[in-house]
Amino acid sequence: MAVGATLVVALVLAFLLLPIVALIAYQPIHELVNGFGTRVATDAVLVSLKTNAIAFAIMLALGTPFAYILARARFRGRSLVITAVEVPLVMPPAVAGLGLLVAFGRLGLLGHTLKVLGIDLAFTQAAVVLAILFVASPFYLRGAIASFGALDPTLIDVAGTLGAGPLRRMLRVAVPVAAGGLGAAAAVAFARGIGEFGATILFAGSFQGTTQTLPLAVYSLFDANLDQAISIGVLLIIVSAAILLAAKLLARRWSSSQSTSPSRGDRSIFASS
Amino acid sequence: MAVGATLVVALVLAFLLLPIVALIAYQPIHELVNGFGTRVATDAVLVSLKTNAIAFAIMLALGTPFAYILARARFRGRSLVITAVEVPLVMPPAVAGLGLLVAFGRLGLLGHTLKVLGIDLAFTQAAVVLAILFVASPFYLRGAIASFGALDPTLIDVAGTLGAGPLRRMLRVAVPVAAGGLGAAAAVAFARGIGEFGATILFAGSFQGTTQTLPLAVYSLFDANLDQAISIGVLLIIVSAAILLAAKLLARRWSSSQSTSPSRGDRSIFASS
Amino acid sequence: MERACRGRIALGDELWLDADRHVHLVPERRRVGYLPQDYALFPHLTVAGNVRFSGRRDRSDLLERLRIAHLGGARPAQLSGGERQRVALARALAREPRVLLLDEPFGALDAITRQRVRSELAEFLAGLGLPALLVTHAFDEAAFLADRIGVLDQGTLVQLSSPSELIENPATALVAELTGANVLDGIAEPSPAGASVRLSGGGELVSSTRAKGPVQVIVHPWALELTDPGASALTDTVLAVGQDRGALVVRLTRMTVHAPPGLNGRAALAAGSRVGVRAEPGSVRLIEAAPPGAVGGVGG
Amino acid sequence: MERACRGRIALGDELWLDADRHVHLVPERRRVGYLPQDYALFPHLTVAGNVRFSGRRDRSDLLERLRIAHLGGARPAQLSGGERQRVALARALAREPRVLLLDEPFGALDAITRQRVRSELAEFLAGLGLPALLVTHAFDEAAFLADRIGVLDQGTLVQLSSPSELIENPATALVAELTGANVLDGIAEPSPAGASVRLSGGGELVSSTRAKGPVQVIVHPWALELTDPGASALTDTVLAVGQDRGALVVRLTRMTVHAPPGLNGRAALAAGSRVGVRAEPGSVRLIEAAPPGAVGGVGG
Amino acid sequence: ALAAGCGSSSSSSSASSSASGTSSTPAATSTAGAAAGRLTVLAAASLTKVFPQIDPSPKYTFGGSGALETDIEQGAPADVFAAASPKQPAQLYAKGLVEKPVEFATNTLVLIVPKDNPAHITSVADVTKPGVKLVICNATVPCGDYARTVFKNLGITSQAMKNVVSQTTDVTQTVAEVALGQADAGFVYITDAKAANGKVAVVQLPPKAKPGAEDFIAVVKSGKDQAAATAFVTTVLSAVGQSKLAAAGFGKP
Ligand SMILES: Nc1ncnc2c1ncn2[C@@H]1O[C@H](COP(=O)(O)OP(=O)(O)OP(=O)(O)O)[C@@H](O)[C@H]1O
Ligand SMILES: Nc1ncnc2c1ncn2[C@@H]1O[C@H](COP(=O)(O)OP(=O)(O)OP(=O)(O)O)[C@@H](O)[C@H]1O
Ligand SMILES: [Mg+2]
Ligand SMILES: [Mg+2]
Repeated sequence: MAVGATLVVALVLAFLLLPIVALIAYQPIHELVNGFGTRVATDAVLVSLKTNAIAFAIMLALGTPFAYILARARFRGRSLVITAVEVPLVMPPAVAGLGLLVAFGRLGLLGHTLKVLGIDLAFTQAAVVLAILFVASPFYLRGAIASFGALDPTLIDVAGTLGAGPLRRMLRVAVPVAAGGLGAAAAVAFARGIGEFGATILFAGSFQGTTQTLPLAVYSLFDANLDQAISIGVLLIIVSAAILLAAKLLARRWSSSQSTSPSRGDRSIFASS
Repeated sequence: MAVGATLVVALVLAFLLLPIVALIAYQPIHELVNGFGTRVATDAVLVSLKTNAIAFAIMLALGTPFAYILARARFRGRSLVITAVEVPLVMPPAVAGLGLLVAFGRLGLLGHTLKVLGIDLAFTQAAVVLAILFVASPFYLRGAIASFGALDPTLIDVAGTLGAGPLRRMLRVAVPVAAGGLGAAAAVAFARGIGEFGATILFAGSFQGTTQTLPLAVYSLFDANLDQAISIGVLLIIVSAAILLAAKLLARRWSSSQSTSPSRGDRSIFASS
Repeated sequence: MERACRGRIALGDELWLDADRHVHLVPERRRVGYLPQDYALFPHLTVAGNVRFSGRRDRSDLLERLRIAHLGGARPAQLSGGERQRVALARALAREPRVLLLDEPFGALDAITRQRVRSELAEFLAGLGLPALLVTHAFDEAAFLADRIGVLDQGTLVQLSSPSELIENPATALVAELTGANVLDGIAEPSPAGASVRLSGGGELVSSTRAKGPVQVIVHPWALELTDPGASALTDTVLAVGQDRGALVVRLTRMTVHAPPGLNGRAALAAGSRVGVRAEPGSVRLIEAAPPGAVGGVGG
Repeated sequence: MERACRGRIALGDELWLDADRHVHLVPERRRVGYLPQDYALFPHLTVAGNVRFSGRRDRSDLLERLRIAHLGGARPAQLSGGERQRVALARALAREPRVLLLDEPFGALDAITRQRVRSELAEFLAGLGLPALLVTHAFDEAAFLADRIGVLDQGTLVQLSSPSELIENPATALVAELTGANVLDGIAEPSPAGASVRLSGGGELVSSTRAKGPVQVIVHPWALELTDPGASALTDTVLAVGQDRGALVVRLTRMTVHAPPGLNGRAALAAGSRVGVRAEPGSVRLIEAAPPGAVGGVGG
Repeated sequence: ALAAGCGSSSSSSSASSSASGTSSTPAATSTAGAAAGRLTVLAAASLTKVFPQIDPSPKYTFGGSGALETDIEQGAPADVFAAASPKQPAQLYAKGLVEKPVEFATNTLVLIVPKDNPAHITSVADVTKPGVKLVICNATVPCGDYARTVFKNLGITSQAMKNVVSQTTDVTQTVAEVALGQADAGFVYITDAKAANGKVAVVQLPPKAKPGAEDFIAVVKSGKDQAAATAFVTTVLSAVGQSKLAAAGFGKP
């Protein structure tokens, strides 16, 4: 089995890493790095970071209580609601973009309402944020519901007996205790959001400096300048892997500050009695 | 809080469901259903089901032992390997497709090797399968590593003392006990795979009946017949939601057959002594 | 104002628990100090943070009284079981409760720690003057800590009395068993002294209680005496001999007998040897046998 | 061929455990019957499936001997704690092991179930003739089941002897405490009868052991007697009075005393009243006090 | 070559014969022909509807001309290649992969607006009105290149580019944005506008601004059935073929 095990691990790793290695090796390293500094690239990095940060903040702010409520509430149709959260997961990005267009576009279901409210999403960064939210947040919601569901309910009950109201129970107990699972779910959602292409280009368009995120920049450069497109693709991988890794290290430091050696023994009772 | 909670749930649900509702409501229901029966649609359903089924089988067959080994082994660089599994998560599909091309394409890193071996992936269903594998399997691997990691190691140790070798310990104990978490991870990976577009079109092309999956069919119909494109998009949503729901019901039946009433009491000792 | 209540919750007994939860746990306005079964300390907060949770003030006075002041900065994962228990108690007391609810406060502790912590808690509660409700499976724990013990069987309160009353006058066989008594089935015949009981496995015991018909015989191991097989109307076979506290614990097929340490020469009590058993009629209690099909099981 | 070993693993003690694991658990070829601490039944298999795991044959004979034949089709989640323990035992025995390793087999059980299952296991093991190694925190459990008990402190075997030897001649204060003894600090002065010990909290006890200098006094609660405060060289204050088995458990500030049930009129032993304590010199054992800084803690 | 492949593939949008299943073209007609011996035709997306009307029997793959060019270079199975421009067939001919290309039709760039025309655009000059949301293709895609030529020809480059809110990677996205009303106007081929099923209105460009687009067809050398491939080309060039093309909005070669 040891040989078989090594083989399986090597095979899977090779398959997952080879495309990344090939992208990095595609052009001389100095050209790769040059590509990072172009105007398209820097504009796209800024747009990507900004829109993803906003979408991420909204996702956390609304998605966290949503998941908390769903995980703890027991009501008829609960599992239907959870399936509703999962359906956007299966939509290909282009269909998601179409869906957003026919729902929130100018001629969409809510188009008239939005117009009356003076809101025009067409080709704005707000549309990019909505697109990212729509494709990425189900990944967070699904994971967060599971994490909150796995929480020891006694912790929440005890917080109640200690006088904490529902909001405080969520923010001061449930969220910090479930932080590990929430973080993992948020990381997957972040990954999905930062790479989002299909829904964004349909719903928000692609305009450098406004709506052109990193993936859109990669795409728009495919024809004109493949080397640069690959550069930006690699940049995207580096940026997001760095963010993921940083988040992971922060989480590890945080959790290790929580539990060190398994126990301290009971010596103190002796010492003080 | 009750009002706030209802509001949050309603808002999030509305946002997630409105695009789906809008897609379904976009055209009269009979035209929607007509679209399901066209040749493009049926061809694409078949291609999608076949390629996803194969990719899914490979993912389970190789990914499961991979995740099991990674979850249990403790070696230097283990967390680097896990990060390597996560990096493909952040790649936008188009970049993933590009990576696959420069890695496994005719002119890619392995192109010559594959040619010598008589393997030509270009425009074959095998290429579609690889594309789906590359974008979807990291979702499975990540979840499966976590599920196996959460397993009570005593169960595996006990199986060892009962004479089970490593393979039997995995297949007869670890997999069935971790089935819940593995199922959830597989569901997300399935969702990602069935909706996969960008990597497939770059790496495998879009040939009806061969490599044109449902998402590619939707895209190909955008300018020729938007109504039909939306029809197929809705069909895709229905097919995959049905598969997800069926899997969920199966899992629930399975798990409820495992644990019924919490305990039977100890009466039997009395009765027989 | 019960000081303690011995809870024995049979499975499937959701209503009592449900009702209990609704009364004690859910409403954050009720001033109940709750010490959950596994302490449920907030793992992300320090000891001081846990105790501070219910208010703004640092309760170093409480930490000191419970001798955990030096642990203020530690996280729950770093604490021993006994320390955890005291932190949970400090946290519950910081709420300034009107009543304490302790759910199996020693369930998660090993034997030595349990013994110490139990004494500490008894001492502390005595000094506190706060009514407390203790839920436990262990009779000795309840007897050690409580003024009054309520026994729940399948969700029904079968007896509520002082510890010694439970031992001396158990209302049901379950209660007797909880207190450590042997429970034997038999048929009672009235006799001048009370009743003579033919045990279902053979042999006879005499009780000073008057009874007739099917009964359950209740007799504590320390009220039984070992004799020569011929010297007693009740004989049994030795299964095993153990040691507990100052006594020998002799397990027979149908009952357990505590013998004085003087019998320590184990050879005389080798497994398989037959012994006689006798008891003072006054220490043999009889209760009517439960009708068939009645509640007889004991929840896990 | 030890029949049982009382394991007390101090925290941070990875080496012993590591070594233990490597010797007993990992290799699937060694024929060790392992009963893990929490039974670790395979949740996805039925009782019969669990027992069948190590071979192809249905072991209905084993199920019957352990009286779980009627549960063959049940899943572990449906079983009571005692039933689970027996299924785990059947599973381990189905492997046809040459030695049994039982890790705290009663740790997960409540008091009543524990008592029953313990007796059943003792009986079963006696009939099996298989060497067994039992790891437990509870002295009474070990004393009940084992021929020989090894005490581990911080990973070191401090004593390996019969249960009664552990009670009568504990090697360390920890061993004494495990057997339920009071441990008091004091300074010994040789006297004609042995030694007279000035206790650090005041008062004096006489021992038949010869000693001089700092000692630890070991005396069991059942070897102590309560007297009038004036009638004894050692006085203490009552903290609480409990009830256990046939005896009163009187907790004083420095020690615990078992009093005969005759003293049951609790008013005489109200918390706060002063009492005298005396003991037969022969039952007061002395051991040299551990040098400062030596291993003194007890793992959780 | 790889560069071209990746780039053009990105804009590939393929739809087979039956993809054009409007009410006038029942899906059943596309099933003709035995699967094994069917001719494989790679054709520009703009031909999606008309080619199956000319000959329903081949197996079609429609996509961006550049993408199809790369597909042929990469060894995709193909007998005939029909492109929306002379460039790609010429490049393949130069590499010896196809027979000499022949021009078989011309196409026309038009301005499309949503059916209800919210920005009230009636001529190409209106795209410079402030606030108009205009969508064009990337400069690297022929339709984007042509749109810029139109601006240059009319001398409105700077005003028009100010109104561009998105540059799509292919013409399908432009059609979708306008058809769903998200954009006020976009530049596509007349044949795309016709295919959009009445969801868009067409604004013709003045003749002087109109860039010409020529469609070329060629037999692929690696194809399995050269004779059938040549016969297909002949059918397209025949009177019947030409009339079908004209009906779909194509111009004469
Ligand atoms: N509100 C509830 N609804 C349904 N089932 C419940 C509810 N509360 C508890 N249970 C179930 O009832 C059973 C008894 O739970 P409970 O917590 O009362 O046990 P307990 O009597 O405290 O036992 P233990 O001694 O193990 O603590 C458990 O199987 C639990 O899952
Ligand atoms: N191989 C190992 N490497 C590192 N730490 C370990 C290892 N095995 C156990 N530990 C740690 O050592 C501590 C003692 O574990 P162990 O299972 O020996 O406890 P134990 O003595 O059986 O206690 P308990 O009475 O609770 O069962 C635990 O904190 C555990 O996490
Ligand atoms: Mg409980
Ligand atoms: Mg252990």
